[in-house]
Amino acid sequence: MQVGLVHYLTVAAVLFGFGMLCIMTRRHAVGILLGVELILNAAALNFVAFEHFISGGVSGQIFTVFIITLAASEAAIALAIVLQVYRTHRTVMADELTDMKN
Amino acid sequence: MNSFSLDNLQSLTWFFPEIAITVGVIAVIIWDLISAGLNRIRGIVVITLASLLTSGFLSLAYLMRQLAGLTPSMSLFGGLLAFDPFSHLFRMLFAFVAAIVIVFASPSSETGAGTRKRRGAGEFFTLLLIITLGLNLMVMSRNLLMIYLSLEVVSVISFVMAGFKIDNRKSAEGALKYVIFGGMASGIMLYGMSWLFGISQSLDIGEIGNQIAMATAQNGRVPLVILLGVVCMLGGLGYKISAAPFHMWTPDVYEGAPTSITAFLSVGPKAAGFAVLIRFFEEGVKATTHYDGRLTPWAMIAGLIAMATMTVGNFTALHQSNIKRMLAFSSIAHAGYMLLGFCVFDQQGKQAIMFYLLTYALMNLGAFLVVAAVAERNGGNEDIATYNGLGSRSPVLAIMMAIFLFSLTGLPPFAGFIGKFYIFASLLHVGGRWNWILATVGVLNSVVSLFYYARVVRAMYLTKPDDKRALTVRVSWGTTIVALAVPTLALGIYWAPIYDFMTASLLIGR
Amino acid sequence: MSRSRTKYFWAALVALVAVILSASAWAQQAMPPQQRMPQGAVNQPSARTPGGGSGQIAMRVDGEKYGPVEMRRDGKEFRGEFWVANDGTGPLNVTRLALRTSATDPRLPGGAIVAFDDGKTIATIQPNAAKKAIVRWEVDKAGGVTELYGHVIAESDTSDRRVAAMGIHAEVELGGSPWLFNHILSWLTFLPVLGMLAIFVMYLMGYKKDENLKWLGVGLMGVELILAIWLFWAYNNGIGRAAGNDGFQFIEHGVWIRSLNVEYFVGVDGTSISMVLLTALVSFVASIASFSVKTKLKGYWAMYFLLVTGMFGVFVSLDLFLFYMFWEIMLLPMYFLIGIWGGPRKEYAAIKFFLYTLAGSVFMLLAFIALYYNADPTYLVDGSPVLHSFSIPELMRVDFLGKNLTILTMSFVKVIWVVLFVGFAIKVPMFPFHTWLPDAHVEAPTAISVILAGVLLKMGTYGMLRLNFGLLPEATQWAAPAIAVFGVINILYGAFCAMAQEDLKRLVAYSSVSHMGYCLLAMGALTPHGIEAAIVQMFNHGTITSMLFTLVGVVYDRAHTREIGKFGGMATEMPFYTAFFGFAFMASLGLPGMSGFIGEALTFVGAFPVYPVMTILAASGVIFTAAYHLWAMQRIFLGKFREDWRTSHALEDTGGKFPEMNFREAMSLAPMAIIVLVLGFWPRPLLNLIDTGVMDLTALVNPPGASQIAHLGDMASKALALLH
Amino acid sequence: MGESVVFYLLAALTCVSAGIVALSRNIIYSTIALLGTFLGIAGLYIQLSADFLAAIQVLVYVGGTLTLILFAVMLTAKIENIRTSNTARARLPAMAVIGAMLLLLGMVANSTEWPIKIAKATPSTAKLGHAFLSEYMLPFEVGSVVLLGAMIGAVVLARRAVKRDSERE
Repeated sequence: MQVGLVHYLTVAAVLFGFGMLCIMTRRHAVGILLGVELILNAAALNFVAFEHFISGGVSGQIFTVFIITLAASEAAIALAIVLQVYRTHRTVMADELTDMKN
Repeated sequence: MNSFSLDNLQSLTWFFPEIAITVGVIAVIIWDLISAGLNRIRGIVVITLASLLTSGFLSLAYLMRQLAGLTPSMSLFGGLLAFDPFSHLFRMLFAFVAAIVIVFASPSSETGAGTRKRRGAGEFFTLLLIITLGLNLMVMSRNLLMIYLSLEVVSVISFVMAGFKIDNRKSAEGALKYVIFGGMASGIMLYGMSWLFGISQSLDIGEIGNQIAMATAQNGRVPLVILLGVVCMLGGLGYKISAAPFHMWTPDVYEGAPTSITAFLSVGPKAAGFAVLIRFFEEGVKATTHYDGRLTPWAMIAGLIAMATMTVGNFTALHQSNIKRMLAFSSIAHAGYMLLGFCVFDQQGKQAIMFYLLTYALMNLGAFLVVAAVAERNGGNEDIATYNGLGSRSPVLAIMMAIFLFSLTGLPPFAGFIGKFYIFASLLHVGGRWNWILATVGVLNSVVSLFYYARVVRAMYLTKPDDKRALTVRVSWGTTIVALAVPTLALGIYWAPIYDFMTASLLIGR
Repeated sequence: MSRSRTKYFWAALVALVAVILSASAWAQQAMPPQQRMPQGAVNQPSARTPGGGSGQIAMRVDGEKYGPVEMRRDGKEFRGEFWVANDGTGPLNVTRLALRTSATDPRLPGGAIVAFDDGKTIATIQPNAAKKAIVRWEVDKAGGVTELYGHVIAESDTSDRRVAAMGIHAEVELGGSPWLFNHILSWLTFLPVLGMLAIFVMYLMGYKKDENLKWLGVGLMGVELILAIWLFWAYNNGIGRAAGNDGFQFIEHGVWIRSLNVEYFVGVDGTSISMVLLTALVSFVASIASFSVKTKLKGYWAMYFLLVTGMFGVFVSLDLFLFYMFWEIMLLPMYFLIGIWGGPRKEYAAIKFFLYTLAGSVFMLLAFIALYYNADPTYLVDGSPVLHSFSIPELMRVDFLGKNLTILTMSFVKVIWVVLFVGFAIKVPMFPFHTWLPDAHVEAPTAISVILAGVLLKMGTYGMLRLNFGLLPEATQWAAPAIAVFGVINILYGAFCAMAQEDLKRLVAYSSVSHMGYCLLAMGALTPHGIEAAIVQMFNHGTITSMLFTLVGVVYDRAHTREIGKFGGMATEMPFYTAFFGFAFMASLGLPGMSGFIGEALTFVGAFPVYPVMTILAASGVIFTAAYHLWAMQRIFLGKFREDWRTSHALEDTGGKFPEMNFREAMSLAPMAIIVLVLGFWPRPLLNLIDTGVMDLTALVNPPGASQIAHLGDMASKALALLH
Repeated sequence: MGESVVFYLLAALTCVSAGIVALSRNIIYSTIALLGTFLGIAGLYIQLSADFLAAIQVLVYVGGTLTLILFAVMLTAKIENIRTSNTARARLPAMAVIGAMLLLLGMVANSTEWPIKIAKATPSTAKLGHAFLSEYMLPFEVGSVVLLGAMIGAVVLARRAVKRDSERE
């Protein structure tokens, strides 16, 4: 079977699914952030695949470049915050951070 | 594409508000490095205020030019950004909000500017300016890439701002939750964008709109893939306006962040989120309430989100004891009211949202300012119990707070009532069963909201103070509070000029 | 906050107001003119034929687009002129220039005519030319009407058949001081706000002698009362709807928010005039009763003034938006007045009152918006055309039933009617929405109880008459039996509850519930007598219940308790007080010769032909009413005086004796007592005042059959005459 | 045919390592597995004729982001309980939800008629370079603003911690 668009979309969808699973089930803050990275990669793969198979041009790839860049900067901030949290709470388990409750 | 689409160089002429802010950013960084002592902080405040005011007035100038018909609406940078009255109006609002927050933040110790060593002040104001730049870009974006980028500018900096307090458990915790939710929301939004890109082969939202309209006309209904893409995008934007079910970060972040940042986050990004939402649904989805006599999925989804947002916000706010947290939930509820206006997808709804945003900016900033002033004198304690007897301890502050709270409730003769009135009027103007249900839920919610706003009023006036000493407030804060309360009252009595001005300006240019 | 800083705030405030005002002015200047089109306005016609061009009609006064034409007095006649212009490219034939009125719907008082300056009502106008038109009004032919608000319309034969309108306005100067008397309703409404501002200024200037504020309060309320009495004197009770101006007098009418078609529109007619009088009276009396308030006086009086403004505003406003604003404005001061200066459970009572009323009124707001969007196209007072309107007289003309609208698949008129009714019923308060009332009354300070019972409750019934009856007469007919049923329930339930009360104030509160039931029953009958009875009962209950609450306050000030069981034999202690109390109670239970009787008797007369069974039930309520009144009186005043009072803590200052009523307290009771007595024997002035209004209202909700029409006026006045 | 095989291998690498990221009980394994995902996607990018992207995917993600994440893990995890460092909760309901979501996504992807026009696989680096300096100039600049902001932000968040002890005195 010829590898086509749908194959790539499927890979991206699986990545997206695993990413969501991470976010929904993980307790470790970094674990959740790994899930976010997976989702971002899923979206990026989608963009490149769509560009390759459908639209042509460069806009899809450009978008992906920005996704990668911003993911990196976001990760930097996120990890700095994780360290802050670890310093103040001595834990990074998301469900143990309960200073503020309704 | 637009007939007035300027290339990169030509666009610079119409990009001065943003350039002013960028120059401000650089100037603040340099000044922060070369000066010391009190001069450092003074200089920084002056530079930031100057760049914001320049930005605001330039936007006003552009707006006046456009209203006078001297400059047409056009696209900048080859179609990436829109240059239309709609964006000018929002840019003015952002300049105003950011300027207020700067006045607010400069003597505050939470941000570092008010401490003895003034550590972190330079960074604080730099970041505030960068967020404002991001907000400006958000409201101008008419391209998925620019929407994503500008949203990310705002998000990334907001994460930092939320965690700005040194070694503060709540601040760090709030920031972490913010980052997690923010990352997830932008991821989901990107995923949705990629589907939209796939179906329309373009990042330009106008082009996407054409494709969606075509596909809808062909199928007789909205194709599933488009629905999926748009719903995913709603996730990202809903997170920015803290609409349910993407609101979970809001209370923690608002409670943990420095109060000035809370005030900013509750107004600026929310307004920008609404601007993007409106522009995307008008240009990119071409949404209407009814199609072929049936309710469109857009009206359905937006209505459901609006109802959920209001209800969650109001009912959770009922049993909060921390005032910042309570106001956080109230800001969620207000996003819900504004979404009601969004549900009708027409000019009147837009006007209602815009007017509501203005009044909301006034009263919410004011309320947070009072919170900051009271908390500062109570050693950072933000409990509602600290408001006991405020009416006798600081009459002016208490009256202003009462004005803001009643305005937030939506009682005449305060501006909040007029905002709500326009929202409900826009719903009933379109009419139909769904809108009547939405309006009914809306007014019920507004009754519920009285409970928790009145709790603060009760604490201020009906409860005896625990501490009888007078509570003083800095002159700069006091003046700002009054400056926000006066229009809150005045706009409730005579709002015609402002409303008409907004009506004239709320054109999304193509 | 320190004094010097307060000065900064004051300065900031003034500066800001100035900035905002100038910015608004500037913003309006800067706006391109076409953007100023009112919401829903009929747009400029684009129907220009491609060939020769066509005319486009426009009206201007002194070069301005918006009127109204201010007519000037010239001997016996008012005269005003304006221009009919042609803004189009071709010639314009004005086919008719006329006043906007008709025989069946007389919007204007008689005696007005309009024509072009050549005396004709048709004309041909060339492009970019204008023709002068002159409007005249002979006051003598107007049948006593002293003002005129209306429109001149001009029709043209252009393809779009556009009708242009120009507002006209003429007013006889009243009392030699038009700045005061021609704006009497605005003065009545906003004078208290000035008092509030005065208090604010005093606060800023550091004025400390708060006790003197009561003189400001009494003085201001006295001025209000004098103005109201002048209003009563100047009100022409012969003017009904048919006489023009929709039967309203002392109208002030101007555009407030053009983009929303909201107008500042106030006026009084037979329905509202008595309520305005009552408000002035009760707020004067309550201001005297307020002397017993000793704490936070600046706040108290500021809130009191705001409350008075809200009350007047509700009764005079003729624009739904304005009405709603005033309706809600009242809530805030009431919340604070009960919550700060109230009794032990004040917070609970205050928030309960607030929430009940707000819950009713937010739905009312939706109803108002729905009415607005379903109104017919009309003109604002300045002649600008609008698609929708908030104006109550305009909405009264709209046939909502005939539009066959639905809300959530239910009939529009019924839903709106029910929503409005519930909103007002909460205020009345009607069973089952009454539970806020006893709490609010018991906790509120005396003066506020007086206002609450004397005026606020009447807003509910007034709202029903003005809006439910006025705007949705068909739905009123549909629901009339239900109103009556609720009225009877109120009467009986209130009376039974009152019997069970130990707290004197609670007893009076429940008696209010019972008495307001008479209004509902009378209203539900839809007969002229019924509606008249409702208004009379509203007025009388206002006066009587004010007395009752003042009296309760008097004894509470002395004994610090209101428990009926703790008293006894008070007649010997305070004979003068006992006399007053007996008088008020007799009036309240409806003893003939006092005004309470008139209301009840009229109610029965009005309701009996329509609801015989219910009326009999209600009449049996009179027995219970008498029972609890007399029983309470007996327990308090007769029997043996309890000697433990002699040593009670409450009477320490007076050596164990109950001091007799003082002059101030007597003064706060005397006006009401006189009115109760006078109206009891000679209700003619009150009835005269409201007769025409009642007839107009009856004609709306109870349209006579074809055979009756010719005799309606005669028959009704005969019927009324029988009563008086 | 060879291309297909390569695709399936890469897809398998990507998905399996993503699965490990999502399901492993050890945070270190999860993090390392992310490397596989990133590399797999880089490979897929090459297949999609996005060679430049593949390069920066490796450079930025593997070289930058992943290293950062590893640092964060090392600095925050307690080494003694590393085996159970990455516990999860409510996995079953989440899997059910996500399964349903994936089904929906698959259905949509399959049922939509994509207007496919396969272009020749050409290197795109030069085109990207041109685009960045013409059409996408502004996003490029905005991207640099984000990076500036992130840099300042990271400094703000980190510096405070370092200086905290000396400030206390």
